[in-house]
Amino acid sequence: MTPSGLEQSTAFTVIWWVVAAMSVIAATLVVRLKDVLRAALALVGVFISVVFLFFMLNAELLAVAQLLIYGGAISILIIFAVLLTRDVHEGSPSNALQVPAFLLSAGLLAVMTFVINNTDWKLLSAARLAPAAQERAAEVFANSTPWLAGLLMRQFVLPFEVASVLLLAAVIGALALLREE
Amino acid sequence: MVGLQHFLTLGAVIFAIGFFGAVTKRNLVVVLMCIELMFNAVNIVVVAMSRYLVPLAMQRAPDSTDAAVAQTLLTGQVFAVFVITVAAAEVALALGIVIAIYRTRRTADTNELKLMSR
Amino acid sequence: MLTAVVFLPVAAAIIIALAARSPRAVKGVALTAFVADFALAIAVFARYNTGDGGFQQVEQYDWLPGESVVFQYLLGVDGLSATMVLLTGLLGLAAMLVSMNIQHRVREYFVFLLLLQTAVMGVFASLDFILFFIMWELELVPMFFLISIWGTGRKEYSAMKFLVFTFVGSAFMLVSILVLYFSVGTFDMRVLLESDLRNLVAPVTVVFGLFFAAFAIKLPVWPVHTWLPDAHTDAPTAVSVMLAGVLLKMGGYGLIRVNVAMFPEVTQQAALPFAILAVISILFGAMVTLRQTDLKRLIAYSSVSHMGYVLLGVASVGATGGALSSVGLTGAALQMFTHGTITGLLFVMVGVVYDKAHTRHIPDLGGLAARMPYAAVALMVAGLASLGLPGLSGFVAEIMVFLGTFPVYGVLTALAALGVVVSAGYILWTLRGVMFGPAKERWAHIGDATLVEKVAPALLIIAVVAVGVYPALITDALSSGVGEALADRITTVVGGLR
Amino acid sequence: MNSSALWLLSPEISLAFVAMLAFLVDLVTRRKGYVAAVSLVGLVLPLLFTTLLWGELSGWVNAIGPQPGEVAGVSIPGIFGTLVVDRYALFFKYLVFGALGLVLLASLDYRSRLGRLEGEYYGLILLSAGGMTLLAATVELLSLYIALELATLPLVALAAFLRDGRSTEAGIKFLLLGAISSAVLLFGMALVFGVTGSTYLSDIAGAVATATPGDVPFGSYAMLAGAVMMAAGFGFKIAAVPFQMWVPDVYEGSPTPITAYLSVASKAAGFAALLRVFTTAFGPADLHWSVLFAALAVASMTVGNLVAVAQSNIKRMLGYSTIAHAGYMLIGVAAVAGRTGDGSLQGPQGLLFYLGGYAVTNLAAFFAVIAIANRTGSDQISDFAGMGRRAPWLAFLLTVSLLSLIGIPPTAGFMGKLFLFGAAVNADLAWLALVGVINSVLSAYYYLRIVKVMYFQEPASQERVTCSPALWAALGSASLGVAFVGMAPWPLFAFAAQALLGFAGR
Repeated sequence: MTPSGLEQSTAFTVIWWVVAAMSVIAATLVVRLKDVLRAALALVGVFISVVFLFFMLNAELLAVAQLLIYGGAISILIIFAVLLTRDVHEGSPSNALQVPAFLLSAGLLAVMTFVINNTDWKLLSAARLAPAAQERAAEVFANSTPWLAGLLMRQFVLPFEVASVLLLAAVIGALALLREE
Repeated sequence: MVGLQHFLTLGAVIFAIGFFGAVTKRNLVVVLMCIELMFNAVNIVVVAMSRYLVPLAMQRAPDSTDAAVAQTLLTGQVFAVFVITVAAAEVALALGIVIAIYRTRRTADTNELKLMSR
Repeated sequence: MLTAVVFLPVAAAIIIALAARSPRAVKGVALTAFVADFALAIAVFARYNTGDGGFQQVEQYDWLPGESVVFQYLLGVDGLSATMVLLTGLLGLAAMLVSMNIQHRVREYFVFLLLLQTAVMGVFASLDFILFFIMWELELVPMFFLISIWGTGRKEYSAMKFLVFTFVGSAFMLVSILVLYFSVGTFDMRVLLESDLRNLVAPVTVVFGLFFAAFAIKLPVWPVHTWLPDAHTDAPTAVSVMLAGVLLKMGGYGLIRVNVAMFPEVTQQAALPFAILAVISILFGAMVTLRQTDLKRLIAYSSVSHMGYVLLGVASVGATGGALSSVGLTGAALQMFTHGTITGLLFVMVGVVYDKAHTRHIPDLGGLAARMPYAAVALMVAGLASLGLPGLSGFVAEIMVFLGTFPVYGVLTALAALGVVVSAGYILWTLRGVMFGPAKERWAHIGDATLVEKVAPALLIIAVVAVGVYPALITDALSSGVGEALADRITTVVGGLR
Repeated sequence: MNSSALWLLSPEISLAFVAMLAFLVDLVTRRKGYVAAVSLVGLVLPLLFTTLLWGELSGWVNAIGPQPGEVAGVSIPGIFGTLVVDRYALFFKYLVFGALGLVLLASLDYRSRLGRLEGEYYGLILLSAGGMTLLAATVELLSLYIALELATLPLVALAAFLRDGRSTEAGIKFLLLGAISSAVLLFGMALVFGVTGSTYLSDIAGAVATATPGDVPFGSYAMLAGAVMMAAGFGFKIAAVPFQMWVPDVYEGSPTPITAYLSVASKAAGFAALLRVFTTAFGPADLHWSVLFAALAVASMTVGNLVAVAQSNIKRMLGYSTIAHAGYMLIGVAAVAGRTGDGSLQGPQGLLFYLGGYAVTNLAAFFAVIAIANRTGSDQISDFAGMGRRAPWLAFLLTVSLLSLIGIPPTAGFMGKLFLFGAAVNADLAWLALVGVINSVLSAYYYLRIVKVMYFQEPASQERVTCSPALWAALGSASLGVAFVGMAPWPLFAFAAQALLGFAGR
């Protein structure tokens, strides 16, 4: 596979449309379902769809991370929260802002769609890279994990370290709030 | 043919759905779920950009075989890594607060939180 | 010297805040400060050399040196501001004297009164625009507290109204000051007065208009006068004296110093609207005054009417060609001084009457002259001066305004002169209602002004008579400051522009 | 990380070290005073390192040799170019640490309400300060985002720290609304990244500069949308309208020291990032964004002031007032486009000055509120009645800070407005300055209402209101700051000018 073009097979297209449809339907269900627990399960559906999308984008490490963190940890935390608060509140009602919020979201979507389709993106497939550079690029996508680790340890080491402090702060904060008097 | 625009549009759709839910939902946990939808949408967008777009370093040096330059292809994925991390931290904290609220109020409905909005 | 005049009161205020404990000590310190300040003000005025003209006794220090913004501590007086400093010193002392019987929260009261004195002195003595503005704003704080703590009636409402009106005006002024700064590169008024201000970073008419709005509110000109009657009515006596006597003059001072002197060309174009506004203020003020039954409200509305003459005098700048004379401008400036002394006197006397009779409602009063002869004489002098009796100071100022403006706007001036007739009506009616007529039984026990209460009126009466008999005492300084000097400048500037 | 990276990050690292120390001290001792003492004394370390870094820039300290990419005496890049040490970043370190010190001091009076969680309280507040200073120092979008979250998430926990109804509600609202705005910010960043192919501000600036000038501002629709969405994300942080809806509830429900901290340090850090991103990354984009911020400024000032008038709770009122003040500050951002080439930094300089003056003013106001409300147990404005007699000094200092918020001389607030409005006039935005001054007038109404209540209404009881020495120290220092900046503005103004040396390539 060259870096300039993704797998443009029919299978790829078909799978993409299936996954995309799945994710959009699941996302809609999150918003529309009355039962909070079912909505949470729909959310897990979205997470899983995104895992597939990441695989299709040659982002294996991210796909795994998505599966573990989102599909695993975050889903469990959310379901935990749902179960904890479930006995007093069953449904997932909406507030009075339905119509304006819908118009706002629709407007946002329209603008973003316009932006996406009217921007001159500098596509990799169209870039005039030297053959050696193309090979190097293909190599990166073929085995992205070590390259990604390298990036995290070099260019993005600052946010990486700060993120660890951030996680620590969040955990301490959450524990402080949960501690019994 | 599926291309960059397809991924971006998909991201935009999920983002808009999440936004709609985050603004309209009354249950705190559901609002949190909708926010996670928005973060996932951002992740789809950045990872797709990472895959389809040529990063600046390669635009500048189209004939370079330098490992550092090639590596910048993955900047979008790094982006997603951090988004996932922050999302995890936020969910953990949110859970802590939701439970604290539940302890004092025994409800998780945003409309019940009327104490202050007179 | 100027620094001492400006900051002596605030120094006394600090002493009071930190050291003085008993009300006696507080009053002693405050009185000393006001007497000393008045003496210093006389000295400033006396040292002003009318022959040389221009800005004198300048004190200049860099306060905020910098590459991009330069603030200065810059004080100085010309004929106009020296006169205003003298007036402030005089009325400050008068206000102090009528405050001697204050009982409620004595320390705070005198701290605020002294602070007010500093702020007003600062406005008149500042030649740096930012310093001027700071002093202008600073005056709001003590006024707000003085009215709302020691006032009567709807005092909080009045204080708030006063504050909001003035604050709106000063907000406009700040923008204009900034525009001037970024156009010319200095806050120094002396430099600005010499600069060509036709090409600014904002339209010059807008800048002019914003300045005018600020000063018109303070003056006050119809239709933005409505804060004045409320503030006057509800303020304690001393504050009414300061308000009518000095604070209104800040508006007139700014009008002449900034609008006329810095933008002569625009002032000429705006002279007709100015004259019309002035005539409306004069007549409207006088008409409304006729209907008042509260003594303080009555004097307040008469102030609107009388300050209209200041604007009318300024409008005489509208003369075309070489016809511009200095009489109108000098008259406007003199009117500020005389109105200060006369209205100050009126308020002092109303304070005395109110103190004895506990009412300001004119129909309730009557026949007081027999019981309090001294007060009656003083009130009569004030009233007669106010309606423009020759020999007293009011006459001189008004006649100069009319003489200056008549050649330019004949009809309007004639209309304005009607205001004098109306004011004669209400003054005489008031005097008769309060002092003469049948003596009422309920005022039988009332006594005359005490010795302390006699000092302040005496001071002011001396000023009123002196200026009335020998106007040159003041007009010399005024013509070197605003009259001839300014008229000459306007003629050259505008002539040069043509 | 090599040694130079450690050196450049030393203020933040030492701050995190002090935070850990606070957690530990809390674990090993029951004597709670120690935790506060450790945090306060420990603050000397980051301040010392900040000063040494300033020396490194000025040349009187030479701990590391010349660094690649260093501009002598102006900025030292570090950690693969994601971080920069320049005077702008150091200015915000001083500002945040200063505010932090005062807030810690004031928190001593609040200790009784923290229960056993003192270590967590002080540690989290310190960590959040680290996020804020990083926010002002990063020049790369991902680092910026993480720093932003580090500044925010500890504050979320702190907002909910009282664990009563109002406090937890403040926490969850802050968290959820903050997360929504984060998502918007991220989407904006993603678009900008997509167009330019890099997350480094300097690279984005290069891409913006080389974009073919067409009809679309910023060169492309994606860039435009990205910039707008990022502005929205930062708008949340600085509490500008229409991203202000979290402010009143969070301000009211949080522990008051946290509210004070939020209104000063958090806002300052938000402005630091906003200004750096928009002047550095989008600087060459013909300053189209100036209009955007002018509009935000007008909306924030007007809405903030109008709604504040109707408030009966003083913390809510001050919350709306900070929205209005964000509006004034945005004037400084909008005025970045000077009329003349050399005058173009006047807006930022005015903004930095205003931030400094506003910090002392608002802290003084909140400290006075803490002192009074702690005794009366109520945040209602009506319960401030008669404070002029019950607590003459507290009432006086609160009055001074309120006058400063209005912008009456000779206070810090006046000087700040003078410089900001001046910058606006100089940037051909005289109309914006006019809107600003009219808003100041409007604001006088509700600020003075408190003064009125304190001085002219009868107190509910005659009991004197006093407060602890620590709070006095905090309140006194902040008030002195208000007076000093108001009467001798030059040092802070010069400091702000220094901070902009070499900023955004000028």
